[in-house]
Amino acid sequence: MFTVFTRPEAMKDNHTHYCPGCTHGIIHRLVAEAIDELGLRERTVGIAPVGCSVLAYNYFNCDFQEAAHGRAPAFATGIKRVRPDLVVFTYQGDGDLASIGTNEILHSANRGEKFTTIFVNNAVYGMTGGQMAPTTMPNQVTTTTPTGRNVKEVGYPIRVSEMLATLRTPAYVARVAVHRPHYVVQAKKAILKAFRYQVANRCFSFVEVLSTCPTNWGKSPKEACDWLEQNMIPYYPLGEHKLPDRDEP
Amino acid sequence: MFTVFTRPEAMKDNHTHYCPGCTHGIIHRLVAEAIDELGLRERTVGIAPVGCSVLAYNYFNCDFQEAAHGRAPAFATGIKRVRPDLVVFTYQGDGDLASIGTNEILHSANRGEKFTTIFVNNAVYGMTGGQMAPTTMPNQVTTTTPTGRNVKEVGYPIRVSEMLATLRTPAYVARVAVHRPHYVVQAKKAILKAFRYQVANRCFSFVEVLSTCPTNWGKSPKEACDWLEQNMIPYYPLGEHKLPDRDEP
Amino acid sequence: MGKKILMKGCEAIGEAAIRAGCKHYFAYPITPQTEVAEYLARRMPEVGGVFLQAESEVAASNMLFGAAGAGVRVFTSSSSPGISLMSEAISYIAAAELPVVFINIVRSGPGLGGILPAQSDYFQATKGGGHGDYRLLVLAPSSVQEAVDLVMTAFTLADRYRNPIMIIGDGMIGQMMEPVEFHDELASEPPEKSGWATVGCKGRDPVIVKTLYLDPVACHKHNVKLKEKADRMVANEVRGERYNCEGDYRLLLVSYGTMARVCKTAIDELKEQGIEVGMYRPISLFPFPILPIRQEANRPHVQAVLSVELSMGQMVEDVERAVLGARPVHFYGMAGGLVPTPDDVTRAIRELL
Amino acid sequence: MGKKILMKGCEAIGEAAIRAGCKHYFAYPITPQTEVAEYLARRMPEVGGVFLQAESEVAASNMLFGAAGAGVRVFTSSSSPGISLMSEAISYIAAAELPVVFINIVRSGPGLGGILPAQSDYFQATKGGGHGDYRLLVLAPSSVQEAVDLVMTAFTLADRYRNPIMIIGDGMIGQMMEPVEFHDELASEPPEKSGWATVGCKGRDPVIVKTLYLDPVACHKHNVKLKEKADRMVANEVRGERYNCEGDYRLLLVSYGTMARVCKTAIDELKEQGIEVGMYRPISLFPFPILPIRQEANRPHVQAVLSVELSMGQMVEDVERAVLGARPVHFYGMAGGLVPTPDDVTRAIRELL
Amino acid sequence: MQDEVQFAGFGGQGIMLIGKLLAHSAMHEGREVCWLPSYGPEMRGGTAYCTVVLADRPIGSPVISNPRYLVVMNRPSLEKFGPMVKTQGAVVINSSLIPISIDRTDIDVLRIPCNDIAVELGDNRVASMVALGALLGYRTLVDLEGIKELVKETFGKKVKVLNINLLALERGFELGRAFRESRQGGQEEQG
Amino acid sequence: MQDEVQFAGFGGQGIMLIGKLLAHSAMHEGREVCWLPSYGPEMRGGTAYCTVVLADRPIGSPVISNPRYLVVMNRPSLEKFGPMVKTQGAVVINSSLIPISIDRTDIDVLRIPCNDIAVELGDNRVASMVALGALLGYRTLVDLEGIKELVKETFGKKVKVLNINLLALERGFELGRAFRESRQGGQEEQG
Amino acid sequence: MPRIVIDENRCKGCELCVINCPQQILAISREINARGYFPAKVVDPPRCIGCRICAIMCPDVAIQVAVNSAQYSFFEY
Amino acid sequence: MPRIVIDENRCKGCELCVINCPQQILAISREINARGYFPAKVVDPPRCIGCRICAIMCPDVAIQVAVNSAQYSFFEY
Ligand SMILES: Cc1ncc(C[n+]2csc(CCOP(=O)(O)OP(=O)(O)O)c2C)c(N)n1
Ligand SMILES: Cc1ncc(C[n+]2csc(CCOP(=O)(O)OP(=O)(O)O)c2C)c(N)n1
Ligand code: SF4
Ligand code: SF4
Ligand code: SF4
Ligand code: SF4
Ligand code: SF4
Ligand code: SF4
Ligand SMILES: [Mg+2]
Ligand SMILES: [Mg+2]
Repeated sequence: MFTVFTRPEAMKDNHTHYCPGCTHGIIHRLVAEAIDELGLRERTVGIAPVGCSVLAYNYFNCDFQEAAHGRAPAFATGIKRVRPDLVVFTYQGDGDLASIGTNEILHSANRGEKFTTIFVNNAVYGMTGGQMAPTTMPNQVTTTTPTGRNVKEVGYPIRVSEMLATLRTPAYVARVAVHRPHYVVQAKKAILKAFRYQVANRCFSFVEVLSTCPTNWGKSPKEACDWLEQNMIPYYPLGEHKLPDRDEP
Repeated sequence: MFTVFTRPEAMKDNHTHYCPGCTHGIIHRLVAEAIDELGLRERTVGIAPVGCSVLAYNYFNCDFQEAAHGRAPAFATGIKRVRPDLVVFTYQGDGDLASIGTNEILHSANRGEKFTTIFVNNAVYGMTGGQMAPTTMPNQVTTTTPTGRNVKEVGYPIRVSEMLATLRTPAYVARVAVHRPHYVVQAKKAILKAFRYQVANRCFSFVEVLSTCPTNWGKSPKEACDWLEQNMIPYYPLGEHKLPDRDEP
Repeated sequence: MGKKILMKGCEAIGEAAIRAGCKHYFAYPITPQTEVAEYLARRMPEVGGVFLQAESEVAASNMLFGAAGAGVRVFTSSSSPGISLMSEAISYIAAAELPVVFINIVRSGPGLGGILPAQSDYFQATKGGGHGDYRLLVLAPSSVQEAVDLVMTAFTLADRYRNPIMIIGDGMIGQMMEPVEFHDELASEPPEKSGWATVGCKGRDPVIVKTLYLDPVACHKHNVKLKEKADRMVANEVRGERYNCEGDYRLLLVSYGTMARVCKTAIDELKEQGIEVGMYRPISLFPFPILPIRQEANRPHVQAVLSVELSMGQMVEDVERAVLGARPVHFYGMAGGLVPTPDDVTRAIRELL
Repeated sequence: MGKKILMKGCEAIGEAAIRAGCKHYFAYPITPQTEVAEYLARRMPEVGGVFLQAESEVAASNMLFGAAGAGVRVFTSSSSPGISLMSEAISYIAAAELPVVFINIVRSGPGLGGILPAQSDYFQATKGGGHGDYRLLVLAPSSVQEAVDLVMTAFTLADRYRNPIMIIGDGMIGQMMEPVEFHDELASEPPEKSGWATVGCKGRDPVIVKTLYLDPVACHKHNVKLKEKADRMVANEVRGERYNCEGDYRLLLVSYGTMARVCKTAIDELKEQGIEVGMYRPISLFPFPILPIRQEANRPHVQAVLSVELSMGQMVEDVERAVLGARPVHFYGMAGGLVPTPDDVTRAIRELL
Repeated sequence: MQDEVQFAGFGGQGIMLIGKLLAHSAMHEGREVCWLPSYGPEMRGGTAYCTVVLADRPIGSPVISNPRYLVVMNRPSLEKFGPMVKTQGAVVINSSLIPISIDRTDIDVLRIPCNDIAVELGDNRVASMVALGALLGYRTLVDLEGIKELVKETFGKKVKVLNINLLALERGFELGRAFRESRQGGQEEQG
Repeated sequence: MQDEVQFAGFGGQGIMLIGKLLAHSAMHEGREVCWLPSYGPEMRGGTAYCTVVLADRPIGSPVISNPRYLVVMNRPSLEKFGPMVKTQGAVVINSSLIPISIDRTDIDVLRIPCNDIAVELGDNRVASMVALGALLGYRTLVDLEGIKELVKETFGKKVKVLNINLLALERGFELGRAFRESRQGGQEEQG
Repeated sequence: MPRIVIDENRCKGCELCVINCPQQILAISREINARGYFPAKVVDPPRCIGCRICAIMCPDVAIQVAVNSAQYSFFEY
Repeated sequence: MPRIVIDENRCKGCELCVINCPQQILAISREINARGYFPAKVVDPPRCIGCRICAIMCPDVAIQVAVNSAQYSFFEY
């Protein structure tokens, strides 16, 4: 028999602390698989955010740093500038990247830093127990929007990929999802591509992954996947929002 | 005889500390004229940035606060949320708004805060003596890019107006210039419009003004105007980049 | 005076602010005090107030700055790393002489550390995490009830001194539930602020809220003014509690916050065993109760002083300045979220006697 | 050992770092030290190093964090408000035990303050602007030459203790030109770091650079480790200079940085007038030279101690802890960018004698 | 007089709620109370616990490392906290999920199949109520009726849920009381 | 021996440069030196100044409030710093831009039309060189030739600019020396 | 015949494999595991087509898939 | 005839008015002002058309413009 699916080498054999059905786990695995497939494990440095995935280093089998909340892109910039031979990726949540850390991701992208960002958009602050994120959907109930996000009061969700895609500096920017098998397959491709761009020293690469948070959405894992499909996919269109080879004005 | 041009009431009778030919002075006057024309002086609060215009309160004849570097939009948010009856504007340079303070302007715009931002883009850090700004032009020499901005190293200039215009929350976003008389006339209209949107409690309003920095560009005021025309205008297209009434997806 | 209700520290703090007439709150979530925000997200709309989740602590603190400059009562809450991010704004707010209340529900540090109770931000709070010469008035409650009372008092003090006030509680203060009463008589009317607040210049000259003083003489004078204000706080706002200090006790404990409660239990237990230990509990950390502690330490029966903290030794430096060599000053403490039990404290005391 | 060249403090600092083997600099401009960045923008490419202008001080300090975690020598420079914005990262870097050199060319505060020389960030530097229990090793030069030497030494100390080091200079240190020599013998080889630095896990298990310790016992132990490190610094790294302390002087000055130079001139002038005043100049602010100062203060002829600072009184608290009541401790200082002249200091001294 | 109770189990088992009910009703009875949770969802999964202190004078330390009573709903909690219980104290063990017991003779050990009873009553989530009931049946820290009143306030109009909760409390209470009575009998025998 | 010189004028008048030249060449002559500017472009316009201390032993205070020599290129500088000059000191006044003089008899006052001379030489910007020359003609703080060498290094191959600068230095030097000689003569007459 | 192995103790019973298995041959067990979850199990092993979808959807890498011949695959992944 | 007044002491001699005056009737003076600048002046007042362009371009609000009749204006401003 041939084993056609097993834990990638770039993942440690540890149980995760994630809630049942939380798609953080799937995203971890996709990143690890990409690292393995490109043979990068021994020269990769991951940067963990502050968020539910703060303990990512317990699950990835490569060198890791843990950043301050929102600052992973600054870490990655620091590492990549002084050690361009390393492969560096940040793994960040939407509170981390799109709220407190918007400045760092934006300027890293604009400088064209040669690292890869995996941006896990679950429309909520998971770790701190379900507060509104900048990506929280209109009318979505969170602990800090008890009557639902009121767009008249706090605006519409931010589409980070689209925003980064407007920058003139070449980059790879894609949005994917992992709540259905066929999306996972696409997500894997985008992540592989992102790392390839980095390895080729081509550009900054960014993959936004729509993810579920069953716990703070107050839903079962299955319901969470359905909610994501129905609510997030229409607002956050999937696809490649920017390619480094596309000419810009 | 009728006086058809004189100092607006919303400006104090003080000499400015600006360098000769620095267009900060023109922009100040346009804002003051707009405030006067709309009769807002007695309920306006301006927010000064840290930058050459930190002393704006010495020139404007209305209540003022001086923000920490980059944080003027947070100030304005604080004031406007607790005193929606006041008219609030921030006046910010490109180092202030587009570098250290990108997070604050972006999230204020995205929340749809009902204040007005005058964004003075002079492609350099004026106050600290001419370092690179995020808006510095490709190959432009500054004290921190002594051989010219190398876009391969630090990326392309950020077009803030275009970036803010991608946000879903309704807003008024325009880019104008003041280095030639006809541009000044347009600039005045945009600034008036921006304040009108605020007074109508309609949306966040943002006017980017291309401005000269003869001193740090190492040019005479006239040369600076020409340089702006030739280099900045093509990269930073003028016009209204977003209107609150335009429908968004 | 209401009836007692059982409330979680964080929620009681939120409610206390509202009772004190503060209806404006800007903050960014962080454990272990996010419940303040969550409570106010529900409660502020009910009282016509403002709840806004900021994009970061940096933004939140500058929103406070703007709002306080516009003359309203305003506050925030956060925890250690979040307070570090507010350092610049805190220095500015002190410089601009604005009344703002900060609440730090301290977690264990440094860095991301842990989320469990600690008192390791003592230095940051009392010596100024931000740059320049300024002082926060720092108050440290040791029960939910005291937290409520001090929050209400804080707004009065903030207005009186036109100075930022910081309330320091460890994670227990924020997380535990205890019965509380709201003493509405602690609330005060805010003073008239239109003389200096940016409320529009109708009927008067424009006012400017600023911190830049390019002229060194002006800047020096401003610093002298701030120093005089700090001196006034030192003269008028020292707060503290003595416990078991009546008799001829042999050892003086100095401890604050919930750590002081643990010490009380230890003192009670030792008393039963015939060992007398007194305690001074600073309630104001700045101004630090230098004189009362010096006085206690100098009582003839006192052999030594022991500072007990949830840290590796911070307040002990101020205790040394208070005792000034009159008695040996020792330190006992734990960090990282460990809380010494009464037995631990008893053991530490026995080692000194 | 090179020949003397006339250099501005800021540029000399930049060059010293390069000579010390540090080729990585991340920073954000701020007066009065932007010249460090401007110098390195030219110089780093020449030596194959990295100069990067960050988008903010928050970003710069976290770039340092990442780069230091990857095992290279790295430094930044800033001034007071910029350092406040780095508080969170500084706490993290100390927690992660990374060698990073910070240079603070202090300007007058609080808030935006002014750009003129000050020493009002003493508290922030020595007691920790950030949250949690950690200590920076803080060095204060009083001439451009000493700045150069201490910068070079700082990289060695940072590696030795795996701890952030801060060099505190006032605006004069940054702005004045003095002749300097680069003592290349002060440079050291960086130790082997691949055991803990994130350089790829080839041939070993992955390493993790982190500061989160959710288990309170682990977090406590980590704090104990940091405390022991601080204790080692206290034992081994106290630095200071005595001036005119040989004879039977009547008053002990304590002063650091360029302020101490002004004091020297005052001491010289008084000596001509037959008045003997001694001075202890702390070079390490943390560890503070408690014992040497205590020793001097206790010499029989000394009547009083005077702390002279460009602040409203910060180091004086540590002087009090050093003197421990043995002699009265006084303070003299100016803030806001004013620098007392030798005459001013002389006058302050005369008032005490 | 001071009583300390520690409740522990998986997150989601209702640990915090039963602690609060106890604290709340003791307050209504005029006692000093302090409820302290293990807090922070920053760590998913793992063990959740809270301690409740009930006293007749101001409470000193809110941190209780050696409670008199322990209620454990899962195995890791028993292993972690079992050894901490004060001599002469008691532990209520949710035997539905905890196959083991504890090797101490200086405390009372009540093995109550909380989840089994809950499932039997039709709602797995009321297991913690069974445990609380058992504790109160064993030792009358507060009046059961007071707790019931609070439960009524909490679940308000959801009559079905409310009734199951009340039943769970009672079932637990009976088992606790039975244990105490048998134990007293036993002790008498021994004595 | 310690000499202190303060140079002051508008920003852009070359104040910093002449201060540096003086410091630099004193260093070459083996003296201790310290050059301290008024710094910070955070304030546009206004007065720029620097102080240079030259000494034979380590320099104490770099802050000089009462310099022995003052060179002022504009009126506000004279008004601000004129009163500070030490008794027995001297002030070089750029009379082209400063119509007034100073009401002190305890110092030497050299009125030098720096800008007029500079314009005459063909470059308004060398006014400060004239002033520096005048100071050195009046008091040989450093050797003029050393300064000239430095000027050559500074302006390198821009021969025309270099020559005008050297001429400016010399013209100033002559005027300074002439003043000193007349003054000595005068003093002798008085004495 | 393809073989899938579910690591009972890694599984958190989220059902993502169950709902996505095209053959509908997975189900949640009624027995609780050591960490308090009801894990997934294969109810009809012979019908497994080795498509790997269950494994791909598992957030906890609890599923291994082996096949007799690695020559075919349903999709590139 | 329109009349423009240049406040000599506010003027910093930047020439923005000079280069933009459509009538080319402004020039820089050879006399330095109190703040060290060479201010602008009107060299041929009668030719002024009162278009206000000089004032609009002046960063230092140093120019006032008055006209005999306010009835016409070249552009809305
Ligand atoms: C400076 C600072 N502010 C706030 C926090 C608290 N905090 C921890 S994680 C988090 C948000 C996490 O949300 P997100 O980034 O969306 O990640 P998720 O947990 O949803 O994966 C916050 C606010 C912190 N640790 N540090
Ligand atoms: C926290 C902080 N960092 C840096 C500075 C120094 N600083 C003052 S102004 C400025 C940049 C100003 O540039 P810009 O915003 O473009 O304004 P301009 O002067 O060009 O109008 C900087 C970096 C500061 N005052 N505070
Ligand atoms: S809280 Fe949400 S994001 Fe965090 S582990 Fe649980 S489900 Fe995932
Ligand atoms: S430095 Fe530049 S931006 Fe600043 S006042 Fe001068 S010309 Fe204007
Ligand atoms: S491999 Fe495919 S068919 Fe087999 S169990 Fe998994 S999902 Fe079902
Ligand atoms: S997807 Fe994984 S964790 Fe979820 S039920 Fe299936 S095997 Fe278990
Ligand atoms: S008003 Fe018009 S024509 Fe007259 S001076 Fe000004 S620009 Fe020239
Ligand atoms: S535009 Fe104004 S400042 Fe410039 S030269 Fe003309 S009048 Fe003077
Ligand atoms: Mg999230
Ligand atoms: Mg600028």
